Amino acid sequence: MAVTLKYPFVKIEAPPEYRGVPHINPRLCIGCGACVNACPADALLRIDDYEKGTRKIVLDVGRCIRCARCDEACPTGAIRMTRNFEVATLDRKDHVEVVELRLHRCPNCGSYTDYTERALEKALQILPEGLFDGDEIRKRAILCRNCRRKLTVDDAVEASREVVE
Amino acid sequence: MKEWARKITDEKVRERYVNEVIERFRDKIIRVERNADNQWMIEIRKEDLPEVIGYIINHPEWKETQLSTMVGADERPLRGKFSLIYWISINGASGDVFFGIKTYISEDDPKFPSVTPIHPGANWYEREVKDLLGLIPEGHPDPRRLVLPDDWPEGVYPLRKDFHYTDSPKREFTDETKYPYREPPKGTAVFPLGPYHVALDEPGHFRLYVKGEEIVDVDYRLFYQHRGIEKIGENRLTYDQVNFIAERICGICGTAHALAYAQAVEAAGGVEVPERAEYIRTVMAEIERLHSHLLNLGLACHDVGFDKGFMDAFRLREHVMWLAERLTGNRKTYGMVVIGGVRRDFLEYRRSMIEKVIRELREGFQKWADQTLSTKTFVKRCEGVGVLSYKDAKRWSSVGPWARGSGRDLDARRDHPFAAYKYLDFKVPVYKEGDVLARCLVRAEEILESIWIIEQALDEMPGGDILAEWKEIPPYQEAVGFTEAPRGEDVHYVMTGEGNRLYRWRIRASTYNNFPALPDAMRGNSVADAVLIIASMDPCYSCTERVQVVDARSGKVRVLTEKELTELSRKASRGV
Amino acid sequence: MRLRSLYVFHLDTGACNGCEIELFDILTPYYDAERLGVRLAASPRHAHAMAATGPLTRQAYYAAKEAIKAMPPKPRIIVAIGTCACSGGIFYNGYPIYRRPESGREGQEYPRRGGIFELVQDLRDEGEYVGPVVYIPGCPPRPEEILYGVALALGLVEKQVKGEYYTEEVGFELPEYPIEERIRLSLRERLKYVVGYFDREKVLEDFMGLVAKAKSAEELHGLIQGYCLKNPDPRVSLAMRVLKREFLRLKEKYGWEVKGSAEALQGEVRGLQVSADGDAGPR
Amino acid sequence: MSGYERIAFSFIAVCLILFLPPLLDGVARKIKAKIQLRQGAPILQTYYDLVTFLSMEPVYPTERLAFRLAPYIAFASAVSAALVLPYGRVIPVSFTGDIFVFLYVLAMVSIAYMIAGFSLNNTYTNTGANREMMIMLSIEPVLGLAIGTLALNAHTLRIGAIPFAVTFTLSVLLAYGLLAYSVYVEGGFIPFDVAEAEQEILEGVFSEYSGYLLGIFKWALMIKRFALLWLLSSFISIPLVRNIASGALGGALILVIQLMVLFLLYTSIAVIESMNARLRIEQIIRQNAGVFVCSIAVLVLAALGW
Repeated sequence: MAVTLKYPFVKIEAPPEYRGVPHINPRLCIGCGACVNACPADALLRIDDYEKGTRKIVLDVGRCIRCARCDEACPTGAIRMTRNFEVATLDRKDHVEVVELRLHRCPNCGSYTDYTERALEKALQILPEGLFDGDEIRKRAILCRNCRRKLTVDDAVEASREVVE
Repeated sequence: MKEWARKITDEKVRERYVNEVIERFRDKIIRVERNADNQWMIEIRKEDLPEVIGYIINHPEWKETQLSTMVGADERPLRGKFSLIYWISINGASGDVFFGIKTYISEDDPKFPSVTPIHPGANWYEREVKDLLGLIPEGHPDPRRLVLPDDWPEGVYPLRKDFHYTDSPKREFTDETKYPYREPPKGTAVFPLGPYHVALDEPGHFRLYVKGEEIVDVDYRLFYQHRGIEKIGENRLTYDQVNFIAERICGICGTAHALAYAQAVEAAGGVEVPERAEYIRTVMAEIERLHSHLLNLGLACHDVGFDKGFMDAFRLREHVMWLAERLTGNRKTYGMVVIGGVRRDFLEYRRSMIEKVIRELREGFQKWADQTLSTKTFVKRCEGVGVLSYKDAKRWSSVGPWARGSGRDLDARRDHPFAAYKYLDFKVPVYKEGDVLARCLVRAEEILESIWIIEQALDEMPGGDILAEWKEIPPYQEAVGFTEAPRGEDVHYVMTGEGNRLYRWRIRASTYNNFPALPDAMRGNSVADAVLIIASMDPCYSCTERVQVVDARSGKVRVLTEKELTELSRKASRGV
Repeated sequence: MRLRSLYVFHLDTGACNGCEIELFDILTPYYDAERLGVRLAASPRHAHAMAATGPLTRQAYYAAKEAIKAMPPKPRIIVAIGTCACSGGIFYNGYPIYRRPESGREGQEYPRRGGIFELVQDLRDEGEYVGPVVYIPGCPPRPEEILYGVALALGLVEKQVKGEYYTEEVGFELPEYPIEERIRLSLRERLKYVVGYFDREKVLEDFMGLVAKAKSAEELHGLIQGYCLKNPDPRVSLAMRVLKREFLRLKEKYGWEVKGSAEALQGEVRGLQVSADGDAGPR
Repeated sequence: MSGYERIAFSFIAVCLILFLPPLLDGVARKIKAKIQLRQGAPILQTYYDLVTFLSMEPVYPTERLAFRLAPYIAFASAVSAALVLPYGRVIPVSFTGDIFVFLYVLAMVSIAYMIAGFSLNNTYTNTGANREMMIMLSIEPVLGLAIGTLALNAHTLRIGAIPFAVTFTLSVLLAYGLLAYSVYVEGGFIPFDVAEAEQEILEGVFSEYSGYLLGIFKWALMIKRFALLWLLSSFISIPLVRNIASGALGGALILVIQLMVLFLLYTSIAVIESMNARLRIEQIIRQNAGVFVCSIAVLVLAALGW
């Protein structure tokens, strides 16, 4: 008896363990760039624009080697390996997913920081409330690096960002 | 043998080897250092290279000594000099020792005496350091370009530290810069093979010098697939990321490479791997061997036009691929091995999946082997073809089934036990005929051995973590990692560096040691068999009714003694 | 007219063999591309399509160029199989890899450049006709993935992906879990060492479910015992126990009030350590 | 025999010669696929392949006329070879001595193949041509002797008339065996397909052909295979029914049986093909030499009247 599968005329699902193409859930992404640092193939890019105050996280599925390192690194579960594999196309632009996020603006000096608004929110969520004087840290965390240094505050956000990354 | 017993005997044996070398070359040795459990680094002056290496490799009593790898490094930022290390291993289950014979070479006089005239196996290694580092082997019989593309300018050496990894200088691609092939011998015609030949699954150019259809001599130009992986690994990627490029050195035996790399770093950085991870690594390595050997046996059938055998082998193999996909998330490039352990665990349902698949595979494979070896035309094509003598296999430092088919008794899994192989029991099939059929029988037997290894590993798999936590790897530590890939021993050398990056990474895939021996196996054969012989270096044929006997008696391979097996396979090789 | 016959010549421009073998694989019984009219051609002269794999090394470049030029002038479809052929893959900026000068070698461009398209573009610049390029990413692509790409080239299926550009407008979610985010992240990290990155999400989810139900450390202990009894997988049970130990330790470390007396808890933690290390995993 | 019958059957013959071979090829492919446990190409796939090739412009690697003409020569020769065979009771082209013409035009197909191969300075095509030549030289005499033995028995030099007149003796039975063997080898089926070996020499001469030239060439080779097998199937089927078949209806009966035997032959060949690996050229030559000696012995037997 022929054992041939009917694919592509009949759909086939990849097994649940399959590492398919990654996909970014834009509602969860905080633009921390952990995935960009983890990616061995440079399929993920972080492009900051301090003029416009935006950060783009770019995922090119056509460069992705599907090692799932991004999935492993992402603190919010925004980037996930899907089970999808039907991504052949004639146009490479179809392979690109971009998430554009706003960079946080320092309320003190008005310049853009090197983290997004969402990353800040996440950092504040992680911050141990009972451990220090929360309000004090919260006040300082939202400042840009220069202003914070000026205020000679210990780098709580950095510490929490390390946890994130 | 239990692990502790092996360790004690090993330690004594090792001392004997090391002491003998030290005694003999007392006045020539500058420094001796133990890098890892089984690795000694011996520093000598460059003038003494041929003598010391020749002594160890051609030692009449030491079994299956072998040039495992050779590393050239640009240590100018550290010591102002280049370095060369010849890694020589002792095999044949007679002691687990790696000698690293190291020497420094100054920039002003970048020459060193070539070892190739004494041991031809050094041929490629020395040409490679000439290409990539500009160190010139004096007295090398064949100093042509080996690795770099034809349009690469002279005098630019990509592995030097002052070369930026993304640079890609070019020179005009003209007839003059084309690779200088040897002049064909008198009265022969040139039969080019490749780079794009349907039956060679990778590009490489062969020139067969033929009389009629008989091959008189062979020349080749390879490295169409040179991708500068070492340089990328030393510059762009961090320790953890290198695993993934190591896996992509070869899409078929990627895990063996990733494992060799991880083990090298673990040895250099003193990372302890949890036992469970070692077992999982072993199972993955064996699953890879299963699919690789089935692939190779299938392709051998394809190369002689026996498509039924090809299709059936691939049909069997597909189940192994599906298994791998469910265990690791991908059919190949498993992405399992990382420094310190593995990335996915074998949950209970995955375990039972493996058991089911290998049980079915054993049955299916026996049927396949039966059918293929009863195909007369197929056996006729393989017998007595592409004979590689033991002498040639030894002098080229060949490894894997290619060497074991020619009577070399070496297998890194047994001789230098890594991962969980030290706890497991298995045999290393060796055949003396040296022809394509012998290589095939080695591979076929190894499939059964692999199934047996997996069964044991699943039975004995311990609990605990699957990944060790490691924070920092101390810089400038050297070590080699080695695995037995389906094609033979893979050796990775690492020198750790700063900033979470490697300082030097040297990959030696098994084919690197096997390929130079190919012309010896091809001479005197027919053009029609050229592709088959090339394929048999890597893939092979079938096995025989012996397999059936094995199973019919007991269901376990263990019961047959080696002698019985050898006799049975002799029968098989004499004709069906 | 729809192509009912597709002779494919395979062109390896420096790939690792992963894609090659998957390409062979689509001819074998389970996938059998022949039913779509696909056959591997022995010579580029017969080929309607060129299946390119590999990141395009400089040494392979010249031969590859000749191979494409040797194809009949039409249709010359290029099928880029694998991530390397699509964009250069992980090797994209190594020194022996061919890249056009304007592709740069460390750029931030997207879609990422590299692979067979560099050669196609060179040929087009020279005035050679080269047909459409079908990109099939994957490392290596599954045989189904290649079949899908081939079917796409033959016009049998529709393409399913589309580039996406999201901005802040999609909205932001910061999910809340039954346990503090910092502790969740720590536990998640710890699980990587026990069951690996893949299975940890499921285990952690189950664990948080139990934490949400439990009102005290004792109750949590009981719930986890129950869970382990129900779940026959010793690895998951082990992970659960490790999680509980870590969870209680972290709670304590950050000075939270832990229900139940401190002494009892200490004893329990010690006991857990023994059980987690001792009888772990199947023997 | 009426003129109408002649015209009708000749027309059918031409249609069969031109359009049946791709179908047979498709059937063979399907059978092989089934043996390999896969679905396989549609039965009409070979037609699709031919149509796509015929609609494509070729690339000319050389300016030589021989390269361009070879496919047409092969095609014309193959069709001519098929035309001297019986279709039902009708032989489209028949004259005394057409045995020699049949052997000659059959050889012409191989010669066209060689012309093409040697018109290029390419080792693959040269090797392919070389192998084709060696095979032809080693098997054509066997084929000739086998047909000669039968002709001797049937006392006719018209190839189409032999099956209507042959009587069964020992030598004839042996000659049938030789005929079957030589048809199989000459047809270039595995294990004897060394001249077009894909993995060894990239389909030999075909490696430089493309577009419609390749289409015509492949078509020609399929027709040649058809002619060879039609010869065998006629020789098997006609003696079985020649006594009961008369008139146009009898002719139709013969034709149907011929077709049935043809399909049977093709099927069994497909089975044999998928169960074998390709031999080396020197192995084939050695084997054919042995068979040649046998065929001389058979001819001697026939001459002695056995």
